[in-house]
Amino acid sequence: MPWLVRQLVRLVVVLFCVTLLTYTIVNILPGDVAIVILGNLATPQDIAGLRADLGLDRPMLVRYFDWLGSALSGDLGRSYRSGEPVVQAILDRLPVSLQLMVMAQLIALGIAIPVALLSVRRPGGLFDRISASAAFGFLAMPNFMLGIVLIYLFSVTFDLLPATGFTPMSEGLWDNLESMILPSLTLGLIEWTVLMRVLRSDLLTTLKEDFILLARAKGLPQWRVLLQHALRPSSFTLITILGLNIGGLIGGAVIVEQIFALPGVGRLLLGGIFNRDLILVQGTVAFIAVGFVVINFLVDMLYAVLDPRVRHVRFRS
Amino acid sequence: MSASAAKVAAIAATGPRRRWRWALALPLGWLLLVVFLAITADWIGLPDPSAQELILRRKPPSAEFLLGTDNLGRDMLSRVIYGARTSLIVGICAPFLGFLVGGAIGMSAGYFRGKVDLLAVGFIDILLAFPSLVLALTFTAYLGQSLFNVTLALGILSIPAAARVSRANTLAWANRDFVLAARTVGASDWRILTREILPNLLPPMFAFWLVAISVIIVAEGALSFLGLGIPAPQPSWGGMIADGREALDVAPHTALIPAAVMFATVLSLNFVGDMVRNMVDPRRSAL
Amino acid sequence: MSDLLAIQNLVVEYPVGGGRHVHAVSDVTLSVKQGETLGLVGESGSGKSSLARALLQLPPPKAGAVLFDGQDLTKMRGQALRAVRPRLQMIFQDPIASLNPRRKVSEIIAEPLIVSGVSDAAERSRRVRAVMEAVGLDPDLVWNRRPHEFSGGQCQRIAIARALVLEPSLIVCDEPVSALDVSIRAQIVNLLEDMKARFGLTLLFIAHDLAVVKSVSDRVAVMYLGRLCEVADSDSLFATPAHPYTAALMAAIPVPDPDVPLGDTKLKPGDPPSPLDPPSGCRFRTRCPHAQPRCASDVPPLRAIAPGREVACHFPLVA
Amino acid sequence: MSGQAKSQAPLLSVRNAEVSFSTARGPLRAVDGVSFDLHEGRTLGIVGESGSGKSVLVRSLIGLVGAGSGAGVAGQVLFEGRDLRGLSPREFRGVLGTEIGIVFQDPMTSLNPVMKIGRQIGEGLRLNRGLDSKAAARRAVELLSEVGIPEPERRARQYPHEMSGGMRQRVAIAIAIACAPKLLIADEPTTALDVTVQRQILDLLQREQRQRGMAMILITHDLGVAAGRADDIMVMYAGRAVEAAATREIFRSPRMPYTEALLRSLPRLTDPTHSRLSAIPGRPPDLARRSGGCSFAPRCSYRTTQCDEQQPVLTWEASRGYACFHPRGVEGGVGA
Amino acid sequence: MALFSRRFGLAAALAAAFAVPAFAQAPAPVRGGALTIGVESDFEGFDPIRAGVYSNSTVTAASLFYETLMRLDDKGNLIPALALSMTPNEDGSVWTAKIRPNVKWHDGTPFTAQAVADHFNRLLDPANRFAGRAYLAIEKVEAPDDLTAVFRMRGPNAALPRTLAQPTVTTLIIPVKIAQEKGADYNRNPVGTGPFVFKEWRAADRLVAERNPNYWDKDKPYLDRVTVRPLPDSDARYASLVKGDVQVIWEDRAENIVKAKKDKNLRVLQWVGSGALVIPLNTQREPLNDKRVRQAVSMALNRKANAAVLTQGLRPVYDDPYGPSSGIECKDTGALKYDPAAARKLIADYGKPVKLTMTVTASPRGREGAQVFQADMKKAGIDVEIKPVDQTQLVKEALTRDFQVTGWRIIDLADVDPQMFANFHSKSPINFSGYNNAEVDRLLLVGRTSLDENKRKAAYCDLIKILNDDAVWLWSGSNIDFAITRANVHGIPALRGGAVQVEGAWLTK
Repeated sequence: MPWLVRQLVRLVVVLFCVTLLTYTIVNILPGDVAIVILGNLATPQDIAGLRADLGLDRPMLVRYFDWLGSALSGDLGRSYRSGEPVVQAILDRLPVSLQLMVMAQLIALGIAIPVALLSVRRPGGLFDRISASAAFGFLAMPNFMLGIVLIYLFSVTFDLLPATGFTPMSEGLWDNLESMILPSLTLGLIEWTVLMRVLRSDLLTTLKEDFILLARAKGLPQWRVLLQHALRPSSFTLITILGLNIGGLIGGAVIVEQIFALPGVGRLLLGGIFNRDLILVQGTVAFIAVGFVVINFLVDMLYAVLDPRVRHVRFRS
Repeated sequence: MSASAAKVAAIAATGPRRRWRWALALPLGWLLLVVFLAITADWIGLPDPSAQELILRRKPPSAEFLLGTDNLGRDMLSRVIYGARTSLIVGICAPFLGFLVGGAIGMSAGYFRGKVDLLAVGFIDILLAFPSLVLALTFTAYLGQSLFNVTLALGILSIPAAARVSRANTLAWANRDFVLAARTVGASDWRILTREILPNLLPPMFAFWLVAISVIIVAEGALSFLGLGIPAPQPSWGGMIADGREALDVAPHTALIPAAVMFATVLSLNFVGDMVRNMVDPRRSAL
Repeated sequence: MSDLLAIQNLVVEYPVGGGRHVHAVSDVTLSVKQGETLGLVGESGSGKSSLARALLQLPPPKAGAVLFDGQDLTKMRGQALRAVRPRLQMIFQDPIASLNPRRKVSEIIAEPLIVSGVSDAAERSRRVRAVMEAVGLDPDLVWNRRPHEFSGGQCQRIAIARALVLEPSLIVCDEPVSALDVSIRAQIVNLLEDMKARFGLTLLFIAHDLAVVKSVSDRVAVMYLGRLCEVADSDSLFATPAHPYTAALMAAIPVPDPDVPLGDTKLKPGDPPSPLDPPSGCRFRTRCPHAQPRCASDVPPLRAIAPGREVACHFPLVA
Repeated sequence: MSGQAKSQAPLLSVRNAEVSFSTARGPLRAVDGVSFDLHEGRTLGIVGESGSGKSVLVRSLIGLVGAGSGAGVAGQVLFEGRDLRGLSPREFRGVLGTEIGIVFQDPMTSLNPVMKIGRQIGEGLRLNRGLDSKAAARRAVELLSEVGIPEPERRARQYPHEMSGGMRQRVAIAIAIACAPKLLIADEPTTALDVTVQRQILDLLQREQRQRGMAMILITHDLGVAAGRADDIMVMYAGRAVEAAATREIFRSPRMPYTEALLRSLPRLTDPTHSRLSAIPGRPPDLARRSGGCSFAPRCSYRTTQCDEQQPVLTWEASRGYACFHPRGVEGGVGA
Repeated sequence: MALFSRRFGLAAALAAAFAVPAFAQAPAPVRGGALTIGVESDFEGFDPIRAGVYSNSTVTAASLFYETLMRLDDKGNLIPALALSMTPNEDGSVWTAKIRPNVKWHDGTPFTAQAVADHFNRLLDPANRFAGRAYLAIEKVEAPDDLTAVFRMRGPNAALPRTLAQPTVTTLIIPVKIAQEKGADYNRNPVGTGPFVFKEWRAADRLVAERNPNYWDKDKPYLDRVTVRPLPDSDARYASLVKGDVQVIWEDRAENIVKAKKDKNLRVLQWVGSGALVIPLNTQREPLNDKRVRQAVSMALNRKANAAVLTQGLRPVYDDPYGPSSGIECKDTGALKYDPAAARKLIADYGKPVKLTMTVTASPRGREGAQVFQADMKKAGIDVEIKPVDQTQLVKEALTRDFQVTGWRIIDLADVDPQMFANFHSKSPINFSGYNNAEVDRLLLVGRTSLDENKRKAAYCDLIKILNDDAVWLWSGSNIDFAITRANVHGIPALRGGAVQVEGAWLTK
């Protein structure tokens, strides 16, 4: 399976570059973790001493390869700031981020697919134009604004959902879902716009294909033509965008996590950077990079499921 | 031949163009207005956008302050117009920067294929896998917050998308016979890239760029929210929304006015972008 | 007449992923004499287009030599190759795709002149006008227009003008009329014939339409699945096909005359094999009604059966 | 079957079919007042160049042009005496799925790339004939074998890209005939295929048509194909039917100068090498800028001022029709 | 001396009576229920060495598990906590604390004087680099027996009991032995003597504590469970309170406090502490090394009017950092009056154009303050460029004196000495204004060592006159902490140090 090998090489190279880049970047940021730990009352002597203790006075590359060595053996070290093992910190946050990401994408898809299907029934028609405007409206809505509007609407005014906070699944599935609906909605309501536009445009292309004509010539009703014949071959760009989004969302939902006080990876990363907690940032970034590459690997696999032509080329040795 | 049926259908799809014409006038007019005001802001007698009158903070729209005042008692109209300048500078320049770099990368990847492609795709992968937050924070923390740095950071973030678009389009165009024809007369790679492929790449890139502008304008707002946007007191739409958000119930206009302006602009950009995309649809230009 | 172009043992293969290769052209030797028109016939997958591109070094073939006026193009690189290119031009099947939609007609035709270093703008426009007139385009009407404003036939004229503007010795015409309508096709075929006479061109004329090939070619070569089947002068090839494939090809052409009965197909039923995995021995054997066991084991070499007549068959239809 | 009555009334009767599109450059009439009849069991060849409107015409008859594209469709279409244009969408789909089959030009694009062959064939059967999925699958395999595909069970489980072009077109034919239609429309069925394969596919179409007693509309730009397979031929030029007659008459004694010029411009194997082809000067008109006269007039060597000013209508002379003021081979036609 | 004993004596006597601070005529406490507190940020952890400084969010969480030796009631009186009493020697350089008997750590081991000694000695050990030690006037702590802890001071120190009574990272006593056994994990698994036992801390999400059944004060706590949730977005935090997801929030946005005051379902608690919001000027940098420029800046800034508008009158501005809780009241602070005309004159006098860079945190608060500062300065002809940076960078620039003007906050301490000494003494490593004035140094020493409360007050008042005239730091706001509770929450004491302490809190329906 040379394809699999290629993917692995890709993963390794990306990881190496991303972590090295992170290391460099966090190192050149002004201020360091010693100042953070010792606080605004520290003496310069103390700071120098702590830097030495933490090994921050050694050359950057030496430290990087040290980190890389232990990271390869599965040890991402302990946070300078909290002393918490980095792996543990990430694993604690990951379920939240994953759930947020999955629910947000499901919501986005749940809106995007029907809207796209309905709007290609009559391109340029009333529904199409209204849905396009709605999409651009949500696109223009900053999520920090949308989030607070949703909170006021759904939890303060209608008293339907909790305003903030996260309830783990272990404390009841419904409570868990309740706590995630608003944040996912905030992301999903913005995300669907892009997905809808992409799917709509691909659907329009597909609908010009002869096999759609043939399907109609078989006497299939419009909805059947759309769902069974047009949707699947039109979903490749959608899937690609989805893959990229998912990658971005693992660490990129900071604002939503902040507003809804969700303990996600984004806030962990943000805190890590503000604290100059190199070890934590490094581990998190590496993790996000792995997540990104792996998810896009899965997306590639999904292509094969959706499109037998890809399967054909790839899996027949 | 039956291909003709497809072609006719394609012409048909451009059919309601006359209806489009007035539908296009509105968004185009709005964009022109915004750009005009942003450029001439200094000369149209607006009050200083950073002049404060704290006593008059969060006043609703009135004859004196047409759009009311913000949280520090500054004239919203002036700030919205000066904010247009900031938001447009960031919105236009950042993706432009991204397109310059990403476009070049994507073009080389799509044209040369093979190892160049592998390198370019790897580079894009790295940029994508690298959390954009870290990048934005780094820029603003290390280089300082300024219009230029925010633009640069957002520009870098738009490289992967630009590279993807240009690579995909280059792949499509580089296989066309006219590229082969250029090579049969002995044109160099550089000449083919710049004279044969680039002109065909520009329209789809332009359409995409229009959409990217709206995305970046919103993204600048997110940076402002995290405190990483354009430094105060220079107004930007995103920053104004972020500032106004906390008084959503007592002075909703402080958030809603910039939000409405941003909405109208994003809507217009996308409409115009759609039009450009329709006009340059290869299916139609092949007619 | 001497050989202007000699293709020797040309091999073109390209990968399609999974470690597999398309055997597009396998060991083809062929020559084109100064001033003649060589027709190259074959169905899709026969490798005729691959052959054309390989001889123009776009990209260079995997193996073999391409002698143009005595120089081996496959050994040339960079500047040297670019210097020869103007003498070897190409016309493509899809006239619209072969013209850059974003450039003006005058720019498209002038492009080869710019590339080959004609720096005087006046000189360039003089030559562009001249060649436009030669192919039947009114320079004043077309000068500033773009390709999409023209029909397929007009576009093909523009493409021919572009090929001619450098005054080449050899033009490879890759299905130049296949995409054109019947009523336009004859115009372009006639134009090519006129241009050949006027500029003393040598043509390699590739097509799948035997009738068109017959009407323009002095000699015809037939390809099947990357190999040459038969090379002969036009009249004798069509009068008495020696290779069973040539015969089958001729039998398959629908004749525009309702009174001509549909004859025998001269083929075993079944589809052409894939160039990914061509049959052993004679590649036509899987569809050949005359196939013998020997055809599966031995590759039939291209051999002369009469003066100027070569065939690659163990059991040719003409002795 | 009350064959008597039906063999007299045409299976398909089209009157004044029109299709127009609105474009940036104004309205474009792609099909302009075409009428024809097709009787059970007959093959009508519709011949024309690209842009002549032959595909658009036929697709508009069965509702595949129009919906959603902003096209204007007019005229009367009677199928077995029923006006197709007056049917509800549901009724119309019923007719489409069961009574009319269609085969497109390029089997590469006319088959759904992501759906298994067997399902694509069985789909219409399940929907229109009410077969359950098992029965539909069984029937699909039978159909595959009928259209000459070896190992039909295995092929039914494959995707289109795993087959050769000829094979795919056989599948497309299997889909078209699955519900035993009375009318088969073949829209350039062999244009995308090699000549050697073209022969097999045309043979298959003809065989199926005869066995099932279907009527067939064969759309082609290749006069050779039409000559060998059609009973009658309708020649289209610039959206209009310019000549209609039995096949032999078209080829032996064309009335319309366009038909005549077209036939003459074909290169033939019997001609000697380097013989100059007789080309038709000029090119087809821009449909968005029709003149008031005969569309072919600018290219016609028999053109008179009448041709420029007046549009000839398709007139019938015995069993054949032509739209020309100066028909060939008719008394008073030439040089009148 | 007399002062201490008087105050302390009174406090000790009334200890029992004041154990529950009377919040008007509240109903009698009810046992049971769970309370959720929304705070601003996540917690640094609970090992002082690692945490360095506690944010007010962390203090809120830490005071669930830990306790101070003494406590202050809402009137400012000392009451016993882990210590039953604290007595000074003659000159106040040695303090002896009697430790409360029968107190146990949450793990069941007994709380002894040795633990007190260990706690403070660990913080004082330079090897541990505890940042706050610069503020501690303690030399070392000894434990002659299980119930006696002896504090040896660096010199006479009047303020120790009060200093130790305010919950901070130094005064909340942790079990050093357990902390050392657990190592790095202790930071996240606090064990203390306090009213609640640590149950769970899900980082960035919530910290859960349950009633300590073995708490030494048998009636308390009333609540069964307390959850502290970091809710960083202030609007979302407020919405959570209105919705009822949380019952108490810490808050500092005037908009929300004003709203809450009008909401009958909510109650606003506020506490005016010592300390202040300040704008330090770097006296070592051009052009601020010139007194005229500093004075001009001081006179150009319309502190009171700005605060009145921006905080909607919630946060009055004083002319010193002492605050009502410090007990220091100066008749004359020598503050320069708002006078942009005079400021312009001073700048003209200075002769060169003045351009300043103000380094602030990249937060809404920082941005707002900086813009107001900038606008005021502009009226006096001073150009200000705003440089937003993150907190870490701000601290670094302050410590390395790599700034001109910045925004800062002096935290609420029970006694002003540590802050004032650290910030203005010329030898202090964290005097980041680089201020050097022998008279100020002398006065600071008087304030630290004098046992005469009046002399101390006088010294601090003299000090503030010099500082104000020299315009070293500008006092831009008082240090007021706000919390908003649902109306059914009772028994939350003064928000000392910004901490919401719920040991005595209870819920009604």
